[in-house]
Amino acid sequence: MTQKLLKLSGIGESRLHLAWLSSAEAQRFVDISTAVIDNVKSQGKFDPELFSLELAAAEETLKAETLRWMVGKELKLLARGDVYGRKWEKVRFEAILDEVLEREYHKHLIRQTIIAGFTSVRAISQRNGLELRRISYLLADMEKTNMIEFKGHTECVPVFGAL
Amino acid sequence: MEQVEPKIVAFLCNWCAYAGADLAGVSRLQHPSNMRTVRVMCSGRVDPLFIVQALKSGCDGVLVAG
Amino acid sequence: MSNKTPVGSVLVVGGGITGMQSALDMAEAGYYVYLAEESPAIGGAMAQLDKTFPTNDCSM
Amino acid sequence: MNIELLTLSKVTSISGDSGDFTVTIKQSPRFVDMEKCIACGTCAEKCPAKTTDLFNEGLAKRKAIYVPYAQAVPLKYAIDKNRCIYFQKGKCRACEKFCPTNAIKFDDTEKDITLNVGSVILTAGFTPFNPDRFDNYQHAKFPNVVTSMEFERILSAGGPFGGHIHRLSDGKEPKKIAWLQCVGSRDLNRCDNEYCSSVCCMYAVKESIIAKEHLGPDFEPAIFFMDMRTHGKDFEKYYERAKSQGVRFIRSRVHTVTETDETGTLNLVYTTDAGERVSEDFDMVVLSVGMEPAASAIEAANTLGVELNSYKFVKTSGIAPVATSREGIYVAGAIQGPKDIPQSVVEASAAACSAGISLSAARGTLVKEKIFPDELAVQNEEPRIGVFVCNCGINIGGIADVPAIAAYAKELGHVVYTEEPLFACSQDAQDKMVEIIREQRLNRIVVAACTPRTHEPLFQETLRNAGLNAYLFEMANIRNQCTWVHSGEKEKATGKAKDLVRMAINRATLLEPIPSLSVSVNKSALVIGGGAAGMTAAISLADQGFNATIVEKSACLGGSARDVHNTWSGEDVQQFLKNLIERVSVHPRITVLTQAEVVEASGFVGNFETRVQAGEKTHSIQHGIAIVATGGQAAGTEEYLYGKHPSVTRWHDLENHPEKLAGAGSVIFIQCVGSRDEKRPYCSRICCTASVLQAIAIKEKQPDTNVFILYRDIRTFGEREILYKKAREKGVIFIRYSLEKKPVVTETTDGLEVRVFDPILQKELLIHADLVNLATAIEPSPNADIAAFYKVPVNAENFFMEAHAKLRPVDFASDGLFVCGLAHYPKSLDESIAQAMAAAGRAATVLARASILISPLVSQVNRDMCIGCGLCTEVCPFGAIIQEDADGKGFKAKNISASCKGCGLCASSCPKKAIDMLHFRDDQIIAAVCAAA
Repeated sequence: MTQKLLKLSGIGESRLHLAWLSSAEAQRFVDISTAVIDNVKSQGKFDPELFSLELAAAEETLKAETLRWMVGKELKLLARGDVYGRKWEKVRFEAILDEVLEREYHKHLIRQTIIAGFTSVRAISQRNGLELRRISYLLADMEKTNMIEFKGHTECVPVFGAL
Repeated sequence: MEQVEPKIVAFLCNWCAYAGADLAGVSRLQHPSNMRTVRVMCSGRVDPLFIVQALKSGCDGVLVAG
Repeated sequence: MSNKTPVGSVLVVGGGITGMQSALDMAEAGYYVYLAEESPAIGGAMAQLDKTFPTNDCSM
Repeated sequence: MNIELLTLSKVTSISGDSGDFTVTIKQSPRFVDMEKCIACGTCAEKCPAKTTDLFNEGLAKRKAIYVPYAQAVPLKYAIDKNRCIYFQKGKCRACEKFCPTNAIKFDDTEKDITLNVGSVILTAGFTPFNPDRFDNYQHAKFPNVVTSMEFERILSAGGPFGGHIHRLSDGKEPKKIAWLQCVGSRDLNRCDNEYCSSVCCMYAVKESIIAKEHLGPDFEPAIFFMDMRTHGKDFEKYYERAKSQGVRFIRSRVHTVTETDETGTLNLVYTTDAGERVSEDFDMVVLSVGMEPAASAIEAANTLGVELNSYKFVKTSGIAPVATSREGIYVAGAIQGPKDIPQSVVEASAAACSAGISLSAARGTLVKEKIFPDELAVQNEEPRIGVFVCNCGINIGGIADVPAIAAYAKELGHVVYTEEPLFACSQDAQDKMVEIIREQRLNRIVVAACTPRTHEPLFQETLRNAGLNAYLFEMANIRNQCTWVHSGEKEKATGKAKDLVRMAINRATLLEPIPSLSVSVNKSALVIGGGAAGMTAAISLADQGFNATIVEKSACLGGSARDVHNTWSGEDVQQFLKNLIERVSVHPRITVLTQAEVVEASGFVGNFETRVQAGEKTHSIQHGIAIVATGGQAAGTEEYLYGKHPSVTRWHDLENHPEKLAGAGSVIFIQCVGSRDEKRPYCSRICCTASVLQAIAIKEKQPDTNVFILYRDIRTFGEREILYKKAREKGVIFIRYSLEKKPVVTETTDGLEVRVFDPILQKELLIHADLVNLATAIEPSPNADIAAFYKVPVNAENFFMEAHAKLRPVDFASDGLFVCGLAHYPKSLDESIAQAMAAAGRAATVLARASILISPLVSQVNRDMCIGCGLCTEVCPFGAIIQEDADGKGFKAKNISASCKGCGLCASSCPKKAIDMLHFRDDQIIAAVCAAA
């Protein structure tokens, strides 16, 4: 999931590597770490400044209950079923998780962009690259859940503030 | 792209990967020196937030191994 | 065995894997253990094996 | 700390009786002061005298001053007097001159030590058979003929060749290696060892697989064997794996090895099953040497006055497997007979149990407990961090710039003191650390050295000696994960070490004292299963002074042993069982519940609660430990007309109905019925011996009866081999069959007829049989409930799974739970008894204590933040977090410290971030992460 988030944010999923090995597999450890190092090297230096909004948004997304809750429930939904006793297909669960992940991340990205001083829809879009339509749609949602507020108009342009 | 020596934070499980890394030492298996290990009791302890934190701090990559 | 209280210690002769396990079990059960080994170090034959276990931890 | 190590020591005499022995010991001089030696290795570096390294089986050289191997305990050097130039020629003393701690003591003398002990446990081991006397294998002459023990050293990454396999003649990588089995075993012609050494088949398979891993897919291993004896738990699967990975198994005893050319290539001539003579060249030959009692072990046994058997192994009985002929002296391991590691470890714990029984009145009288000073309250003080950057001799200091690292550390926040000890773990450095902590009023300690996995406990103890809480300590692993693996990049290694130290210091700043946790122990046991194993376990606990409750499913005690007449070594099983049942029934500390079943269980080590349904009544039993001895039984089968023809029987049916046997002209035993096949890919271990025993009994009573045993491999391991030999001498006919060509049993007008393909004669035989007896597989009793109640695992074949196949063969991975008997794996009665006693011995290590310390690194729930969602309970793999009804506040999570393993899954999945892990708090981990870049 974190890998997906890194992909969404443009940081690149291959900044994060996952591996499983046992205590006896020293050679495997060496192979894995060498491969990881080579891979990261090929991506070049990572500059957190360039991605400050994205990182902050990713952090907020991971902190929020919505996703933590969904991930925690995965095993139960797949193995034992939901409150209605329906077992979920892994594919279906993952598709929904992806969708929620993307939505939540975008919301937080918008919020972080607003905090950074980009308060109109157009300015937000220019700063973080999201589509205008997507931003407007999510802003309405965010207003309902008290993530942001509508602050009025400045020269006919609606302005938003983060809560 | 500039040639860099990246720093990579490795979250290693005390019982598996960390032990494997120790054994690599005992066996003197040489490898590049870019890893910075953080020992955890289980890879399940690694909150995704730690990973974001590592990147925020300026690390170039993260490895989680259990 | 006589009625008097026995001595609460034990001598283990041989410091291989078997002797080490006996010594650990006795010590943990509340007896003082002497572990006598002929060579300069314990470990026995098992220490010589190229085994799949990660280290030669003898759990002392 | 209650184990006193006496190295270089030999027992010279013993007097007195069980409970009060006086033993004298002669301790040879080490010539090195153990207190002063810091194992820096300078002495060995300077020592000019080289000699053969016996630890490496003579494949390498070592100095006259040495440690046997790098991880030796105690890690202290010793001088080999016979090789030391000073001792031999009166001049040198180089070690003395260069020793930085003045540890060399040339005037060290032999010491006589007198000990007063209640019991003696003899575990003096075996010696690998020396094949030099066999001129047909030319081990002494051909460099490429090595013993299996030598090959272990060749394979070892820590061995003389760093794990690189090559021929000793020319250093080339071998492409073909042959293993020759039974060298010094099952052989009366060329040596006196007619027994089977039990372990060689399995280690040869292991060596061939590992060699294949080292040498790659082109490598061709071949194992020449007589019977493949992979009778241990999960061994058969390993054998099958070897076959599928291309290890060639050839059933033939190779007579002679010759050298074909000057490079040392070897030629073997052997005969195949079909009688064809084959000549084949190999690059190397490994002789799978057997086990013999070590000469020193025989000497020790003689000194202690215990009887030996005809092979000079210590004599025991099949119903008292660790008792010697002398009361108060117990035996365990390969000095009693050839056996593998798990069986040796089982016996070790069983011997400890026996000694514990005879000394139970004196338990706790001589042990000491370490007392630490009171902990200083430092929680609210500003952090004052002391950083110790260890040189580890040259291991760290020789690569990284230790002074630079220390200087760098000194500049970091909160660091008030730094030092660069040569060996931070040496006793003097530890003592000094205590002083410095006190003097400098340090309240957090960072040691940059080796790995916390081995050394954290040591340093934590040092902190406690100085009055600091053990968890105010952090290690930076700059050896195993830095200098050892970056030795070619000195600058980068120093840079990385600095980073690691900075991370450790940052984390240390946030460390907090964590109080130790302990739980009280209910000093009673629950034993599930009332067979021979369960009863033995219960008696062994009761005799040590602990109460035990036996829960038996059926109406009477005895289990599957009720069908057995004799042990393989000849003891009367029914008499033994009768005595055991009587002792169990009258023992004041034992409660027996028959027709009883466990219906519910909860709790953790020291404090289990189990509900048992016995008839109409439900008992609630509180117990500190549980031993699972649910047993097993012979499986049924649909093969070979079993159940369809009255003359086809299984296992002990024949013995138990002697009237059937009378007048039978021909009896056929069929082995491996339902074992070693796809459904049950394991060997049932005891069937070969059982059928051979029955066959001998028939031949002794009715010599004219024809007895046949149809087998796949005869697995009469250890001294059971003698029975196999005896059966052949008595005229029992053994015919091998293969899984692909199983025998066929058909009904005829006057009995039965068995068709079997004989691979030696290369033709099908037709044998008339009056009786056919089947050795069906041994399977575990149904155990899914028990596994679920106590959350203990079973393997693919439903046998319970121990914590570690070799080193913890009776423990479950969860504390306070043990397994023994057939529930663990098929085994003979003596092995079941040993394992039951071992379970009781291991249990005593828990029950002997009033309370047990548990790791305090557990999760901590912030109840104000917790919303009682229960996600943590769902994800916890150990059942260590529950939802508790908090008065009027709904449900709140609660950690059960005794079950918690500190993995932190709950913390990382809590949606409210209401759970944190002690010692691995979010902010502590983040502190390290932030300092990484």
